[in-house]
Amino acid sequence: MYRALVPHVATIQDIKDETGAGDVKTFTVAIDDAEAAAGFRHRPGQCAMVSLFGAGECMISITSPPTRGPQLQFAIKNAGRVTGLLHEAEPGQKIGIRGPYGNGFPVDAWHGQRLLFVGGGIGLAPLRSVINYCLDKRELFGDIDIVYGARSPQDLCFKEELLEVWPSQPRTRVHLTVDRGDGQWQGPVGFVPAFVEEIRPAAGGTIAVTCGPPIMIKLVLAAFERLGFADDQVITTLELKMQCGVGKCGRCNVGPKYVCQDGPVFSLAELRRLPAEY
Amino acid sequence: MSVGEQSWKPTIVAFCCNWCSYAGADLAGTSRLQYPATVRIIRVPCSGRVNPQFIVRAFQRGADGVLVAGCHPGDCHYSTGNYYARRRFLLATRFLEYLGIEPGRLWVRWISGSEGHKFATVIKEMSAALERLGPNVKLREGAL
Amino acid sequence: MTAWLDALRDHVREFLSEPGVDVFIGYRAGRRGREVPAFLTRPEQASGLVLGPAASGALAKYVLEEAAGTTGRLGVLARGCEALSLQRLVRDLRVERERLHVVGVPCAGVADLAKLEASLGALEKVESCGERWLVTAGGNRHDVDPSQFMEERCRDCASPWPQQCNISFGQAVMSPASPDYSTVAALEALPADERYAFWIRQFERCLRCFACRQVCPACSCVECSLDLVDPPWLGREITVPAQAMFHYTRALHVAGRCVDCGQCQKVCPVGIPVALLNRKLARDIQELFDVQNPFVPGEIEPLGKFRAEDREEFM
Amino acid sequence: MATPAYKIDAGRLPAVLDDLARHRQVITRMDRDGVNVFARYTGDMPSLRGNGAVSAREHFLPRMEKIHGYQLAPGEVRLSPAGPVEPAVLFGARPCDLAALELLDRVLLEGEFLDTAYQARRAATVNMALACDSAGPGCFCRSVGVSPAGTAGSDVILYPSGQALLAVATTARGAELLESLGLPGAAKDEVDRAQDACEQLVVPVAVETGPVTARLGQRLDDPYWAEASRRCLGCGICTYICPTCYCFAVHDINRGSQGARVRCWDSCMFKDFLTMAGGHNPRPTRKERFRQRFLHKLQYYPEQYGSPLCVGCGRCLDKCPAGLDMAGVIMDLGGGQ
Repeated sequence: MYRALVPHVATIQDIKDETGAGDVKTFTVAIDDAEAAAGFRHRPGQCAMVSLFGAGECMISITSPPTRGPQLQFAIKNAGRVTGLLHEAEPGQKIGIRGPYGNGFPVDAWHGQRLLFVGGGIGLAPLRSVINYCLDKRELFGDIDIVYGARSPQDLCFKEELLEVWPSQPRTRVHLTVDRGDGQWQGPVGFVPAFVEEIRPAAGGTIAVTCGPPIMIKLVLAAFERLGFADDQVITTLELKMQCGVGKCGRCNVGPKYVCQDGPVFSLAELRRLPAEY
Repeated sequence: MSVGEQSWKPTIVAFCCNWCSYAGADLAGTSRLQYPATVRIIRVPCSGRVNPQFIVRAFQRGADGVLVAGCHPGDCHYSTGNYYARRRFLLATRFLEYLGIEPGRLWVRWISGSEGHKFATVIKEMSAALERLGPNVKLREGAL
Repeated sequence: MTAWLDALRDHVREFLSEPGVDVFIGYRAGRRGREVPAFLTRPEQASGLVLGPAASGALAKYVLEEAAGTTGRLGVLARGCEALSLQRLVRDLRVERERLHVVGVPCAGVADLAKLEASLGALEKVESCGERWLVTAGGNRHDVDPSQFMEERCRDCASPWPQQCNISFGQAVMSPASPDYSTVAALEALPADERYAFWIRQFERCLRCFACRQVCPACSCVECSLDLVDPPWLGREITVPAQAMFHYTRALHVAGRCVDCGQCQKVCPVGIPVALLNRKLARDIQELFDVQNPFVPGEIEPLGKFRAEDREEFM
Repeated sequence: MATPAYKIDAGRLPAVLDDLARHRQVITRMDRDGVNVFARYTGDMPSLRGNGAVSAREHFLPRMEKIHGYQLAPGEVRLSPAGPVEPAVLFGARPCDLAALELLDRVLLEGEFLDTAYQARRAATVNMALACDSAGPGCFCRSVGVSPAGTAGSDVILYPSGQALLAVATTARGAELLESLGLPGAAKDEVDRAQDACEQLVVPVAVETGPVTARLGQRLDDPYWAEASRRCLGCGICTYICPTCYCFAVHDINRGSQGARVRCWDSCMFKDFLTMAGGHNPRPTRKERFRQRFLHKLQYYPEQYGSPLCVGCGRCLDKCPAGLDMAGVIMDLGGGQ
């Protein structure tokens, strides 16, 4: 039996509709077996294989930080067959969880640095894990700037944290933008990459982390370059189709690197050495 | 669970067109005509909707026989769907036999909405014929 | 050396000099005695064109990829089966006939290279010479009888001479034969259980590599039902019922459109007699629907039309 | 002390196979409708000429393998383990196929997450290799460091000598197995002659991978990939017959309220191998997929493990419908004639 591919049975504890439109839901999940739950220790930025028995598996980033209890959270966009069926699930449903997989963010190397997080849409999910981790260990890190954009005010994920929790933390600023406003929206309107340049974050002593749709990442990376960030100061994540999560099925490689094991977190310096097959 | 030889009854999957054959089956029911209860009816818009893949899928999932039932030629609700179906199942019937499925596992019949009696008769005849053939094991999915 | 080859090269050279021409698909010499598909884009490449018994005969399907996203004209070298394959793609609206420049050439059968290698050793060259083949293998030259080493599918070829070409070269070498349905008939004569055992034994070897589909000129769907995950008609499972579903579906989907090029069976890496499925359907189509030649693409294919008086033998 | 050698006369082969099959399954090569396949020995004579149409890896990495079963009930799911692995003897695989196992071991049996199913089959299988005294038309094993008499991955090596097979153990468990069979001994000079004949065997195709691997890193945008892949049909033959390909997919198969999660072979040559929900595909055309397969074998794997991911079995040379094969690509890229 291929033990690494056998998931832990877990129970959905809570489901939260993030956008009101039902396209992104955050699932709070507990692994049933107490020993397995205690043994599941992830680093921020790592992923897990979430499965519905009978439908299949998909790799989802763990959006809860390791600093907050044994329950795991996954913010999942309804994008395909398995995620579509997950969206139909209700609390109490049994699912499969295996992992954690991947390298996660190199948070230990960030001590004393200023942090700039730039996210778009569902791309905030992996960032949320590392943001909350850093806030839970606030004294280890410098100033934190969180830049986030979504298509509309309604599409902003994790609204409570964005609007209330994070802005009230020490030395922490949240900058929000939307592609299109609505009647109530008072904040900036525009795309994330241009918005980052308007904010003009200082490059010196700063780690810039970005995650979002591929086109946004591409433009944000260009913006970082114009702002004077060096390649090794810039961190992003890759998303490829994955099946095993353990570096064996031969699928998610970008050049010699397997995203499930060597990624999903890469510095821009590392990415530049890889073929652009992602 | 064990099923004795005596009590075995063939499972029939019947693809019935919405406009004629399904109405025929309905009429058989409302007329309280007796026919074997082992038939599983799947309503389709037209016999022309029945993809030959449906037949093999039914055998894979446990059917002992498959019935495709549609409107009589000339009576199709969509004018010609059953004519195309007729060609398709002329070919598919022979092809299934070529693959080694016994003749008599796939039946095609025209049953109109007023032919409740015919529906019941076809199911009775088919059931009896399948009982003589015995359970189908060919193409059957096994345990994993 | 074939007499018309120079004339063919000259013609292709001219064709490639014309404006609006994208590519000419033919064969060039490969290694180990092979002749492999070649995609010529410049006139000077025409001198590298070859066509011998080692050319495998599956050029038509390349038209799909070559025509995608471009608008220019495409030249294709075509023997009988390749010409039929091109007609198939045109009838199925996969490429406009006007974009194709079909260059017909005669065929005297394709060599079964594995068989040649098994008896003569590593191949260096296979040439046509009159009615014989000259084979250089294992350092020696052999004069061989084509009928001994011809691909099985070529033995009863009904269309060795290409039809509906823009131009053709050479003269017919083989006369058309009638498809030999004796293997189909022999299988039909078996009891159902033996027939089932025969096919299951074949299907069990299937790797699901999809080579039979990929090479088939009648399999040109943009999205293949066999790839669908939802609903999983085939899915990924590899069990006998799934293998049977695969072959049953593939054969029925090309029924009435198969041109009997035999490539599906030729490319199968595990020797499944795929064409035997196609031929059964073709023979029944001929018999049931009064189709004269079931392998020649017609205006509307036999399963796309009907007659009110069609038989009802299943009643 | 010299390793003892044993002799299996042609007439004795069935008895030896029956003996072996008494305590374990015997996987050997059989003729099925003219196709040489690896299959379980059930008393019919094996067909040991040439090589299997599909490589021996399918014994270690089956086409479909259960990961776990599941049973669903409202609010409940029960997982059941896959069945145990049977002890086996693999009889008559060629040195190339067994050398491939050592290449696969590095991927599947190293790192944080071992492929425990493969590991169990490796451990449960005694490999009796059959050295080659004749070469197939596409063989190029010597070019990738495999010998027709190579013992990598084997527990026993069998040298053909006339109609007989001479058996020499290459591992302790191979020695134990041979000893248990009660075979007559083979004379040393006969074994030496038979071994020499295999070791001296000339294989028909020769390439040089070294220079190609060194150069590939700079050749991602080489027009070669676009040109060569034009004739690729996009089928999976090369990946499925290959002894060193190991890609798989994970899939759930339902049977009503129960089913199994399985892994089955998959191919990087298929369009949907990497197509994500939403349609994005990082390797959208045949060019990228074709390039991926060859870069994996000739660049990515060698960079990590020091040798190409190829054992020169020649199957792709024989079977690719478009004449696009490993040796040809190496030569096209400057590694030989």
